[in-house]
Amino acid sequence: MRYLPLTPEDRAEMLRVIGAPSVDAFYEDVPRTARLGGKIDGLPDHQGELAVERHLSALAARNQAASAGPFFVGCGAYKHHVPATVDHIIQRSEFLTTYTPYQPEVAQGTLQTLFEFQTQVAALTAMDLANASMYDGSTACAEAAVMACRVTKRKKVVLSGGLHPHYAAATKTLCEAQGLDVVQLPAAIDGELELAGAADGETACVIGQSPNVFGTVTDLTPVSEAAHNQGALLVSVFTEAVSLGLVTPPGEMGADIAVGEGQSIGNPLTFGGPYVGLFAALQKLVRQMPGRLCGETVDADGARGFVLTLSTREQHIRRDKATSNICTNAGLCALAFTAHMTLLGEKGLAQLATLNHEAACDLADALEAIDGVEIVTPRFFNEFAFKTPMNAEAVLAMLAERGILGGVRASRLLPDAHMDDVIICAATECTTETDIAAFAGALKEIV
Amino acid sequence: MRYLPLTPEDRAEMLRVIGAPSVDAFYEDVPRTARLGGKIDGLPDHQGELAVERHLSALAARNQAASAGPFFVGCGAYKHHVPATVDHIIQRSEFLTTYTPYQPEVAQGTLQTLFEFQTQVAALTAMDLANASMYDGSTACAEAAVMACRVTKRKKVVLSGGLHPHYAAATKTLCEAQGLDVVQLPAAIDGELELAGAADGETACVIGQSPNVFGTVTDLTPVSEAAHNQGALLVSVFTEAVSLGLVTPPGEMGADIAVGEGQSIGNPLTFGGPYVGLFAALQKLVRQMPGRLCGETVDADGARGFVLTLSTREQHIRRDKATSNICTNAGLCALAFTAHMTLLGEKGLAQLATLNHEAACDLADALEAIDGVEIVTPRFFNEFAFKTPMNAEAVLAMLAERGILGGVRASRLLPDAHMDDVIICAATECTTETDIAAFAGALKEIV
Amino acid sequence: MTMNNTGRPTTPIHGKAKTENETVSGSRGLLQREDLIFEVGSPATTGVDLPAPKGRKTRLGGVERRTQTGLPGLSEPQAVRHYVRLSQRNYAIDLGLFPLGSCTMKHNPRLNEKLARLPGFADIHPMQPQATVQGALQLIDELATWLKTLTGMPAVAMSPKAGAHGELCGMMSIRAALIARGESDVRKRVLVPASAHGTNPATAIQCGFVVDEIEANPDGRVSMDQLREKLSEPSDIAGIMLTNPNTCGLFERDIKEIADLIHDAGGYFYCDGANFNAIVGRVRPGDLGIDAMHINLHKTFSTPHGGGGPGSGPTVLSEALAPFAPVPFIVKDADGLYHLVEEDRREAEHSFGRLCAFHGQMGMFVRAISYMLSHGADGLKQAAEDAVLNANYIQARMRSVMTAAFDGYCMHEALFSDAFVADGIETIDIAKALIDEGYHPMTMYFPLVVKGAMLVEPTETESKAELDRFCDALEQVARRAAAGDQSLKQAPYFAPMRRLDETQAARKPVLRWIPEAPPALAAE
Amino acid sequence: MTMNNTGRPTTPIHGKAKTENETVSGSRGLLQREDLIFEVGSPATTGVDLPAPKGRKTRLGGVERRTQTGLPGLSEPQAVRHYVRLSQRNYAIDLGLFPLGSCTMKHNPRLNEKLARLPGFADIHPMQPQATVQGALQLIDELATWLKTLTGMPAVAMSPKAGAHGELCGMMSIRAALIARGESDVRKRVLVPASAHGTNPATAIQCGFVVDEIEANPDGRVSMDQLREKLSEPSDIAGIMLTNPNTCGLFERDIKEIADLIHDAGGYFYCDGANFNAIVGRVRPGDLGIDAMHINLHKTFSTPHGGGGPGSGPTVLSEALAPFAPVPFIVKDADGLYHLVEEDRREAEHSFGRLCAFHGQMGMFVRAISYMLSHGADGLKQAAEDAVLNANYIQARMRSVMTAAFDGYCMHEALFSDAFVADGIETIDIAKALIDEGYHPMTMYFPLVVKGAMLVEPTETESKAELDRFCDALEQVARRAAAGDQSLKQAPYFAPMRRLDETQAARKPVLRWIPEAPPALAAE
Ligand SMILES: Cc1ncc(COP(=O)(O)O)c(C=O)c1O
Ligand SMILES: Cc1ncc(COP(=O)(O)O)c(C=O)c1O
Repeated sequence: MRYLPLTPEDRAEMLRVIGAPSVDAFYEDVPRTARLGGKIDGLPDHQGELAVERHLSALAARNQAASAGPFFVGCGAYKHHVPATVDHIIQRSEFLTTYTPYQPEVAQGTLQTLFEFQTQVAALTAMDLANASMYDGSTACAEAAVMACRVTKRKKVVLSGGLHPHYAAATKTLCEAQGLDVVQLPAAIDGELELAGAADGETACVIGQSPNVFGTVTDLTPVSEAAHNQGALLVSVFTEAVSLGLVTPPGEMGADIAVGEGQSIGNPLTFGGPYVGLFAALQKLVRQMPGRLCGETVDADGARGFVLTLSTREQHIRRDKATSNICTNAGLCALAFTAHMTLLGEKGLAQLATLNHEAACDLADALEAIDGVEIVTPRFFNEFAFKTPMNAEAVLAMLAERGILGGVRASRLLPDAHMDDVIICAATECTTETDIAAFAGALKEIV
Repeated sequence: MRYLPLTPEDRAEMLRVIGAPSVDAFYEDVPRTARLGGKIDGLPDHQGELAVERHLSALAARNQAASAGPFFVGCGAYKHHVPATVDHIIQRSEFLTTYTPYQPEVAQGTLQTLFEFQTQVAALTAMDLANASMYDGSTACAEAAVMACRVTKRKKVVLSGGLHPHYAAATKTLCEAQGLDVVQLPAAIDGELELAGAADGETACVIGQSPNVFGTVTDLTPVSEAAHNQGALLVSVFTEAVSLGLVTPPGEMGADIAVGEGQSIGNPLTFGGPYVGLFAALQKLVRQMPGRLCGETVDADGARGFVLTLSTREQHIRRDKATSNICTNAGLCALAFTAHMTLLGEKGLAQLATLNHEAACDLADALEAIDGVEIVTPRFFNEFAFKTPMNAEAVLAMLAERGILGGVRASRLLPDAHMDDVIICAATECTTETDIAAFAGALKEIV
Repeated sequence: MTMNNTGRPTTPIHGKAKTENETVSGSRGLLQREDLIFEVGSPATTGVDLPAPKGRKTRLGGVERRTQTGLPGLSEPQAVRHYVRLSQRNYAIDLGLFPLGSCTMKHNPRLNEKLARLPGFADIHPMQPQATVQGALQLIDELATWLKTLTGMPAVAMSPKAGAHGELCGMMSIRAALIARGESDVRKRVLVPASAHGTNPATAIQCGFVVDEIEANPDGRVSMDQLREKLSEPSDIAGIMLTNPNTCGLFERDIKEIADLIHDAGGYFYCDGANFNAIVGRVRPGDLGIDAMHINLHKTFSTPHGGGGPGSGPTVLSEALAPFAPVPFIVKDADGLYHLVEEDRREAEHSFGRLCAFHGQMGMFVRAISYMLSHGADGLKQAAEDAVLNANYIQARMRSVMTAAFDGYCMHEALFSDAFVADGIETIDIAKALIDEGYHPMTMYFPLVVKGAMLVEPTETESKAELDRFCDALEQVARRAAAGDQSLKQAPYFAPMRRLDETQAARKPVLRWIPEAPPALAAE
Repeated sequence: MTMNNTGRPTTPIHGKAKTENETVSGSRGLLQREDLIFEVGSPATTGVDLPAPKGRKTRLGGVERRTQTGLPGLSEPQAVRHYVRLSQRNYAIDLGLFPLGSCTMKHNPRLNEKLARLPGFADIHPMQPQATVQGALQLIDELATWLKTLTGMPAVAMSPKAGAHGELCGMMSIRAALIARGESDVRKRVLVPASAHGTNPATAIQCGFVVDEIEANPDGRVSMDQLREKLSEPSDIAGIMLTNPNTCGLFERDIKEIADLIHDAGGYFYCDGANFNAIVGRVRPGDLGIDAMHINLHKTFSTPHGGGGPGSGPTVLSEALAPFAPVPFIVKDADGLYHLVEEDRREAEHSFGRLCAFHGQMGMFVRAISYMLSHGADGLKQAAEDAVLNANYIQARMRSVMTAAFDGYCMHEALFSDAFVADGIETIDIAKALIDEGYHPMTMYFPLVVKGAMLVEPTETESKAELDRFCDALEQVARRAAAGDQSLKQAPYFAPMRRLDETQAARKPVLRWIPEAPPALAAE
């Protein structure tokens, strides 16, 4: 077996040194009745690279890749171009095959990039500081909710009607397990500001999203003011990190905690994961933050270096007193994020964001021109919802038959919202005028 | 422009330091009449990654990849599976973006792998030693011919009728330029032994190939004996390096110089290049060898290390007295070769060679069963020639229409050999039983 | 796994050993100096070329960014160098043995990286029509089948994003089961051995349980007496969280009895599967009475650890817990097509809900199935045996110079205490000295039940030669530690950096770059 | 480019500076010891898994291998480590400035690596039906168009595999032209400046010409007086091989006159285009009277140098030489389809024949066209100007401490002599000291026309900050050299190895591994 260096001779010699008759000796503590003789059945024996590659390539061939045709699917994951350099960097053995940087003297590569990542995320969100990543945007959102409850010592969490339904669900799951109350405002395309009225004296935090799941961008400043008046926090969510180049960021709207999905920068779609959760907060909340933090220090020679710090918040030190149970996070995806962001810089991100917005505007123009089609998102960045005269599921199926992936039906995310005729679609820098023409043309035929 | 780090401010500041009014000052030696104003026209301006990728992907999509269907094309380049590890290794920045190892203190990575490569090539060919690579098999063959003339101080080179016609042509080109006489024996499927009779007192070397271009394997021992009796050398050629795992290697047949193509081990087809020329010889000929040689030595601390050596043979030292004009060779392809060979080892190579041979035997069985089809290669490794009742070009075209790449027509390589009905086809470890069935089935329909 | 679990960060002896002959460039031979991107680049430049925007009027309704990020953009050559240079300051599996106990740092095959990048996997969207991702759904289903077969469990939840997330999944399932039994308010006590990984108690708390710690026996296993005692009044027992093989590298030989006791007490048995690598193919957790167990694909099944993730923690469930599994999950229809169940209703009416967005760590799934297919049933079993053999070999070779924490054979990792170490020398000094010898240290100060613990897990992908080289180095460092060699206290000497000051980092945290850090940004 | 052209290999001062505190493992911190594969692995093992052969009877007719290779097979984890460890003993562009004069070591974009690996390029066979490779033929045709346009030349031969191979192509074309004129037997003399790269004279000889060396002027250019003199009796003149910009980093300002003189003498003008990077977009060789010029795609157009290749040397040809171009070449038919001319007959009746198998370095073509499209006409010109600006900046900054070989501006590389260096210190000591500062040395002892030459080519992909850091380091090393600092003679101190003994390597060559080298294998 190509991955196993020991030879039969090695094994015999090692058993001799150990003084064990055979490897079975090592398994003597296994209850007799539970010991397996021979191999586990129902599974094939080992195979060479070529065979494995053939099988998995065949499976891959049964999926329609985003680049294979006109593509407009969004709702929390976005098709962007990632520079080839980024993939080269994350495949460096020294980044790919190392562990969490517990031994800083031989992990400065990982640590310095984390420090740069934290700085980039803080700057993008316009917050004081950020952690070294969470699993993804949805789990970051859930952690933000419970953190807000710890900070405020309150138990009520209010979710906007535009928060990504998966984020809302993940948040409910975690909160309810901890005996916290979650109030979900009814699904609304342009309802983020309703959070302002929803905060009361029991409220730990209100959670709003901009751009929200329908693509609507909202200045949440009124919400943060209302929340703060009630002693509650604003958790500001985003699922499209590229929007931070153009749209008002959480820190400019008075957010206390900003969480979001970082996939759009540096990471491929990969059917939903692995992604990278971004988590930023105000300085004063730092000791309540979940996840790892990388900080600057010096070594014995006085040279600048970086280490993981404030770990007294974490499970491996504080165990049942920890702020979260997270251990492994999204290291390599964070590296991809920071590498792509390092190439973009402020200038590149602003330009990229503008291209995304213009592509979406062009798409909106093209779809609006079709009668029966109505854009229902009032203000948007690179994603919006539209109404079709037909059932959305049927429309998307017919588009798919034509090789066009036209977006997500609202009913898939919100089965109870009575939005069976609503499609949410996104455009990015990868969207060409031909793609838009193909989409509009096909949609016209269908409806 | 993403590859250019200088900012306009940098440029201005640097010109100031230099004391030059503008970059034009640096081009003052260019004859006025030849100076270009503005940009060269007829060429587009710079483009982003996405645009470049789209254009080249579109071109790539207009080629039929070997893995896309049943594939049997050989004749000097072979479709083999290369382990993913090999590509990872050659993409390491430290191997990919470094130069020829002129500064050994900071090039031990390259140098040690070259030393290992030389040892592997010598062992595979069963020769005393090998150099650090040539451009490809055909240029290695040409260099071997002129080297033989230097060694023997004779001017006549005899080429077998089974030598790959491109190798023969490259050899003629170089020899004739140097006023050497090249005798080409008539194309023959099983004619390597005719070299024995062709060597006379003027002959510097005879050049035979096994497996030859028709796939025929031949023990060239009688040829080397005859040549040596005449004071001539045997240059033994191979184009399929995998055959060395199963077929009699040059060193076992009394070859003085062994040259061949190394593509089959570690390197993709890539439409013919870059490949890696293998060049091995007897110890006593070392000072007449072309190309680079890596040798063992010690550093100031007495530690083992490696350096380029015997460079007094080379152009950069000996200029017009050099054994060859080669400078840049096939370094990274040699690294791919040695990395793949390091994974295979003797055991893996023998097994790989056997699988290739068995696939070819199965293919031969299937084609032989078709009436009108006749296998004309008497003894073969993984490639053989067969006669069809129809014109070979037509047959191949019809196969291609069915998505099957059935081999090479002899007439493409040997327009004058009156072999219009001969097809040369190869099978490897990548050839499946389904591929063979598809080929035989289609051929049956066609002829 | 975790470092310095004592919570006492290291403070180096400062300025004692300044490296002489400095260079002008700040580099030393091949080791390149590299500053922060903020010191290298400027916000005015960028390393990407994008078409110029058309400048059409926006539809943002004025919700626009007002402040600047000030983030630099590096040209591509600068960016490549930045990361390549930094990478060379990392230790990695590809450089040598990485004996972090409990982390299973094994070889990461490049085939898996290649396949995970096929457009058919890397370039598909989680919300595109399910008819257009049948290959992806089938792959997840195939992986699920492997996991269920290897563990002997009837169900598996695929969405957990790492081990700790899998723990959350398992404990949420238990909570849901208790709710279904109407006992969730009373059954809140979860037994957790003192040797448990920090994520176990942390997870229990995250799910609203209370943690009741059980001691370990002198032989490194759960104290059955104490367990019985804690179960004497079982009405409030929710369950137990036990790692097996446990964090001492030992198999809990009473595991079936433990399972029976817990079940009799009306509780459920959560098994932390982080150490599954030791027993794959030799025993199935399903035969041991386990109700839930997470599997770290990034340990047992070789998906790269990436310097801290991403991971993937599929969680197998017993018949008792299966109905409460989270959404989404995949169902194969009669017509052979696959579909996703995404809502906790109908087919998933008892599901405790959703753990995260979308369908789990697809990128890790591709790598894991590629690893499994490559090994096959035969190879996986051999891998487990070799992992255990390698650990026992190290234990046997080190016994004479170091203090093995327990007698007898170990499983996949060898645990030592600092008993053999002279006063004034600590486990961490041994760790840092190993760095000079070219090794990443073992897990230090964990598990807590052993003083100055050193937990060594070589994994099966080490050759005997590598093991011997490591043992020779460790042996000599151990002798120096036993002899009280004070030079250990300043190790490492040969690493890119000397020992780092964690105390200072925590006292005045600087968590982001700022031209010069205003005190405002140091945490109070 | 070439090192130590004096042919006097280095012999270090031995054992003077043994590095103290050795480790047990042989590694030092992150720098891992790594032995030869023959010492690591065994022939009995393999790192690949292949299906078992069926064992069917062979059709080899007994022509089978009798001896064993004895070559080891390393398991995949061992193999990966072997190469990753070794890689870290290399310097590379991705680590820092690589100022090898005449080598144009510029950034290698990863986009190009990605695109060259598309199955549509990497997985196509040179002999498959041309109808199935139209995209590949079009790509080669597009690249040819770029090259012809940038050089202003009417034709280009794409098959040469590197610069020297391109020289062969050009000189073969000249030879063929002379044959066509019936003058090949008389016209055998080729003028080659003393400053020429070694491949120029070597190539001339390979093509059966005789080399007649011309001196350089004090200003580093061809001596026109001597040129006229050599052309006074022109009947045997075949042509001239001239590098422009030349190997002193200067533009041959009399180039048009040189061309005229050669042409009047009945000869042809071969231009070595290795330094084309300096002038792309500023001047077209076609406007200078050149008949043939090779282009190193692996220099000017950024295809990676790979530690010694592969390269690619397309060679542009004038109207006079175009008919004699080698096969194969590509023709676009009326129907827009492309076909290959593979035989030197019909369409190619005057072709001098074939240089090598197949159609050239396709893998490099993809990378080069990707580079060109990315830069565009505007970017390529900017790149040339930045390359020249960077070189002049270094020259300007170093003038005060080093001896610039010539007055005035340089083109893409700055040349210094060792005049400023104290007795007993040599160019090579400066080179080795730069290694300690984290840099690959510049080209040493070339061109030969300058004593102790140091040729510095930064390329355009260096930032001003990197240039300044390099200049600061070089400045200090230069001052030490001027002051006669003897410690330079033992440099490098911080590299993975100390100075290596090239003399011993050449005296008793050990060119392959053998258990212990029998004297038989040391060359007499
Ligand atoms: C015993 C044990 N349990 C749980 C975990 C947590 O797994 P993860 O880091 O994937 O969340 C770890 C990982 O370090 C572990 O070692
Ligand atoms: C001036 C000059 N001419 C020719 C060559 C030879 O090019 P190649 O190494 O690609 O054969 C070189 C490369 O070093 C060179 O610098």
